[in-house]
Amino acid sequence: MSLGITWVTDWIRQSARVISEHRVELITLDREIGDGDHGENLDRGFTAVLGKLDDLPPDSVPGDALKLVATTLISTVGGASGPLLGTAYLKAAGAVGKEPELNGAAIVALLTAARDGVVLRGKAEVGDKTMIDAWTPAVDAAAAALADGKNEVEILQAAADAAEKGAESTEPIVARKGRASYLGERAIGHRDPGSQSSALLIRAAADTAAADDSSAGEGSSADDGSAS
Amino acid sequence: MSLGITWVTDWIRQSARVISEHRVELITLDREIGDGDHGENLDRGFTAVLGKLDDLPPDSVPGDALKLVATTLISTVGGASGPLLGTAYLKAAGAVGKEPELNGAAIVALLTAARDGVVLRGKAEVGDKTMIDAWTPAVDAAAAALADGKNEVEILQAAADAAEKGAESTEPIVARKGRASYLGERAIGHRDPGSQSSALLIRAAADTAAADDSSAGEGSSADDGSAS
Amino acid sequence: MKKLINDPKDVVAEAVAGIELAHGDLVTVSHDPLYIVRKGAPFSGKVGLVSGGGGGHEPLHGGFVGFGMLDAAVPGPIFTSPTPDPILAATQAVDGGAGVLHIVKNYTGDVLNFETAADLAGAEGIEVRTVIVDDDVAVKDSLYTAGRRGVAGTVLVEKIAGAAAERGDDLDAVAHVATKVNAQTRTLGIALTAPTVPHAGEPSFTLADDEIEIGIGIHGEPGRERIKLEPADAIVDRMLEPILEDLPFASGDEILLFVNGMGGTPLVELYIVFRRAAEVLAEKGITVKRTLVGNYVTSLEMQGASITVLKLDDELTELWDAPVQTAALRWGR
Amino acid sequence: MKKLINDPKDVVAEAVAGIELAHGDLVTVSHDPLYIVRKGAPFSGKVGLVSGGGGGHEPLHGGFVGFGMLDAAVPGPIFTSPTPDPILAATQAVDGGAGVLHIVKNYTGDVLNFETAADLAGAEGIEVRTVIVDDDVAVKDSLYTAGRRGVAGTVLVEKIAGAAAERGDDLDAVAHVATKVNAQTRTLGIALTAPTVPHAGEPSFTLADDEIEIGIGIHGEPGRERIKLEPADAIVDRMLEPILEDLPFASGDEILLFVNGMGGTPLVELYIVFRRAAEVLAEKGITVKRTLVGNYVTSLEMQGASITVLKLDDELTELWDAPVQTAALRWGR
Ligand SMILES: Nc1ncnc2c1ncn2[C@@H]1O[C@H](COP(=O)(O)OP(=O)(O)O)[C@@H](O)[C@H]1O
Ligand SMILES: Nc1ncnc2c1ncn2[C@@H]1O[C@H](COP(=O)(O)OP(=O)(O)O)[C@@H](O)[C@H]1O
Ligand SMILES: [Mg+2]
Ligand SMILES: [Mg+2]
Ligand SMILES: [Mg+2]
Ligand SMILES: [Mg+2]
Repeated sequence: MSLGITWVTDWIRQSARVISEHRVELITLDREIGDGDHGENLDRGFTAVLGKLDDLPPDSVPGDALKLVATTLISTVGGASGPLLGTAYLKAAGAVGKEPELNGAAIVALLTAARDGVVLRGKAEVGDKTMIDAWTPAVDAAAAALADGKNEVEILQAAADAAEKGAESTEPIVARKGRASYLGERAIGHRDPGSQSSALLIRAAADTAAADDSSAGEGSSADDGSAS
Repeated sequence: MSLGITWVTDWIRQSARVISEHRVELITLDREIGDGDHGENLDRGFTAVLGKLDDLPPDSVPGDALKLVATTLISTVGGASGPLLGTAYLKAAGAVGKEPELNGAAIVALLTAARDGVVLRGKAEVGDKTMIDAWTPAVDAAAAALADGKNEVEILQAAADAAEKGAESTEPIVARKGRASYLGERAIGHRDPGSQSSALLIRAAADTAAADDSSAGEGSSADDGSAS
Repeated sequence: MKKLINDPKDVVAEAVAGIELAHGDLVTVSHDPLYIVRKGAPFSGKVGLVSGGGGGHEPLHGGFVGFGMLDAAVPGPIFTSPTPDPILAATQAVDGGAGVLHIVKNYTGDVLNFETAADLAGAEGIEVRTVIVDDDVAVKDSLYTAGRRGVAGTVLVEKIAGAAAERGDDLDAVAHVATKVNAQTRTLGIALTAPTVPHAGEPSFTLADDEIEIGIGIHGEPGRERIKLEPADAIVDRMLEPILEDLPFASGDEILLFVNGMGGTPLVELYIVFRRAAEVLAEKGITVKRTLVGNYVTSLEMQGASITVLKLDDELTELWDAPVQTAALRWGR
Repeated sequence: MKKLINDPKDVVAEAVAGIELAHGDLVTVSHDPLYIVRKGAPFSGKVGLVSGGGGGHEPLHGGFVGFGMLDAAVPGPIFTSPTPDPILAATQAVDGGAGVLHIVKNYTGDVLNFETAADLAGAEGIEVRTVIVDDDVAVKDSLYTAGRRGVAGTVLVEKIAGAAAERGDDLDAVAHVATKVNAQTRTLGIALTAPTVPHAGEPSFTLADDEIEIGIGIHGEPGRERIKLEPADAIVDRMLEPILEDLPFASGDEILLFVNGMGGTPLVELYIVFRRAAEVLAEKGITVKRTLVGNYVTSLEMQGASITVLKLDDELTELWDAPVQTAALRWGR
């Protein structure tokens, strides 16, 4: 198999859904060690993305959809997460270029570029208690899965598992970037909201890839017979 | 018996004591239908009076002590109760003039002048839910007791009983003067703080007169043998 | 009770000491008796303006002492009218020979204490006139009440009368313009929370999480009515109705619209209230010609707001626009 | 949650509409993208000053748009930095050919969004310089944190840089004076209560009845330390220590002392704080030459205060004294 525009748009819709479902949870996490707007910010952003998704021309490639997400997040989210995630999607779009179908290597390139985009803007390292603590393990796990010959769905699932563990790993530590860094030791015991939302977004990628894959297997919606 | 300077200064000291003891109660009553300062106002005033009482020349007559209370309350209490009670004591002082000993008629004149002073400044009538609802029944009861041939202590006790009943009578009614009048029907069920404090002051007069009387009876402090 | 204070008894005196230190360019303070006086007062030939009342309404009145507004402010303890002594002393301190105007909010305590002070000042040969401010439409009928309260409209009376005094009007004329402003001003206030008086230590009343008080005063007295919380626009509509009916304001009128915060409500909410009030007035053909938004007449940390409408004419507009230089209101210099 | 609002999503837009209606003599509003711009902008040949950031800090920044201060303010949603689009639009709207200064509080979101806008403006040929404000001494070491926050000192930077732009300084000079003000300004804030962000609906943190937060920011972030409530004087002493140590301020210095309310604290408490701060400074031989007291950089209805000390020199004093005409700060005209 490979993943095309259907997967990307499914992923985006699913992202909007899970962010909206977890809006209050993300606000609560951010209230505890930040300023309580993270769920609201991303929900506003992805709601705006949904509104624009229908206008995407039918012949769009994955990169087009990712770019749409990028520009929409940048111009509607604000805060720290807007430019950071916006840049992630922008760099991801650049990495997949005009490719209509993304194989495993392209998926890894997409995730890597996204992570690098966040680092470019935010200068955070693993262990700083930011969304990077979800992204970097996800990228590493995806690369390892690719090296192990796993397929696209398996690669994304490995990434999602690692992102979730990464989000969890932010709990026992102090922060060195973002608002939680103002708290010093008092941030210990709280999960970083941005790592949590990033884990949700990467999980959405895996879930929609799996659904895509199984429906492709059933031949119900995919017109592309190359499913693995 | 008759009541002299010892009784007046005892009364004043006892007034300061009961006001301080009931400070929170008076604040609470005033919080419910006013602005929550009545107990604080009177406590500030009577504390100031106490501070000046020791400077009263030894040859002072009751009128001098009452005038001291009047001017001190006027210059330290503020609010509505400062000028109202201040005027009450001022007019009471005027009514007893230079008289060194107050018989029953003088006591009634004192109470009447005090009440008239409050009415002069505040224009309230019985039933307006103000301190007048304590003062007017007290004056009436004192006058009736005098007419019945009661002695000074009995006159003051009748006044105190009536003042307490009068304070109670403010509970079921709406107010037409003072802050409680802003509340309309919502003042019903609450006792007027000023009627309560006035009842306390009149009760203090009766209690100290009774103590004075009994100690006079024991011959311990009175050099005046005319006790009834 | 959580407050940035030391001893509750010292709240007003220490705050006034702070005002003295912060605004020494504008005012001087007498500590005993306690009052705030405009620097350089008395001004020979100028009518002196004195106001005052209980503390807890800051910046009223101390924040309005200065060029073009008050000559002196006399603060009492929190929510308690000052006694006659400092009012008399302040009156003496600002008398420049042209007489003194007392601007008094209509509360029994303020009226009685200022009355006594005015009598005493009169006995010393100072001509004193008194204007009672009673702009609060929440209090219905003065036959059955202590009469309407003086609330946020007081600022407008002080500003405009202050400008009249500054341009050289005599005592009669200044009193006349102050009376006119009061007659043309209507206010209604609401509260979302109660203030806590420092010496009381507990909130003056309690409101459920979804309740507000309509027709509140500025002393933590409960209002006339308690309703369920509504959207701001609905609350504003409710507030404007009795205000506009009372004067009555009519299409074609030009007005000053003043949205006043009670102390604990953020500015962002006051502007939301202002927006709706201006919208409603525009719909009725009433022109908002001048505006004021902010915390000017407060009730400690109470959350809530009042809306004040003053019907303008050319003279009042000109006096409103005249320069003023005080700690809390300043323009033109 | 009890607030005078309609839909939580509309809070900032409706408040800005209120600002437009209340201060139409000073500012114009662009509703989409949302920004507030000084009436008559752009001014040819004058450096344009743009600031902005999340809403909920009113009067910052919209209340400081006008003569002698900001040319534009860009409000984001409550406590959320605006996106680059309105920052870019505001930058374009105030560019009078002499370049534009961005005054940005040091938060990751503000810095990144302003950075993008500056890049985009640069690509259109507008020269943009950025000054980051980071006056909060509560945040210790920028090696281990996102760096010190920009808090109340922002007002001082905006006022003084605004005066420099108004007198005709070029972009370099205005940026230089803004940088200098920031370098000489230190702030520390405390909170007695938490703010409630409208979309969150619950207080940002909870404090017991006898607890306060020391070293609080202006976004409902908890502070670095939680202590038992103390008398105001003891709290002020605690606040001044890290401020005075940090620069370090020394005997003989002349300073501006700014006591800022967080929104829900009554003025009477701010003056009590001011009084003590001025006393302590006097004891240390530091001269309080200029003062500011009030709610200027707020955190919704949070109760609390911050103390800001700016070390003055003749130039800064002159620029501080220069005329300013905005909704929230006005003198000299
Ligand atoms: N420098 C950074 N690098 C990477 N991620 C960051 C950085 N700063 C903040 N973040 C992420 O952004 C999240 C906060 O986003 P959000 O609440 O939307 O913005 P804000 O902090 O401006 O309110 C944090 O939980 C963290 O994961
Ligand atoms: N016009 C009046 N005549 C008589 N008593 C009055 C009048 N107005 C108020 N009072 C009395 O004053 C009391 C309130 O006193 P206080 O709380 O000290 O002053 P304030 O009302 O100014 O806060 C009321 O409870 C009432 O008994
Ligand atoms: Mg946040
Ligand atoms: Mg009272
Ligand atoms: Mg009172
Ligand atoms: Mg934010």
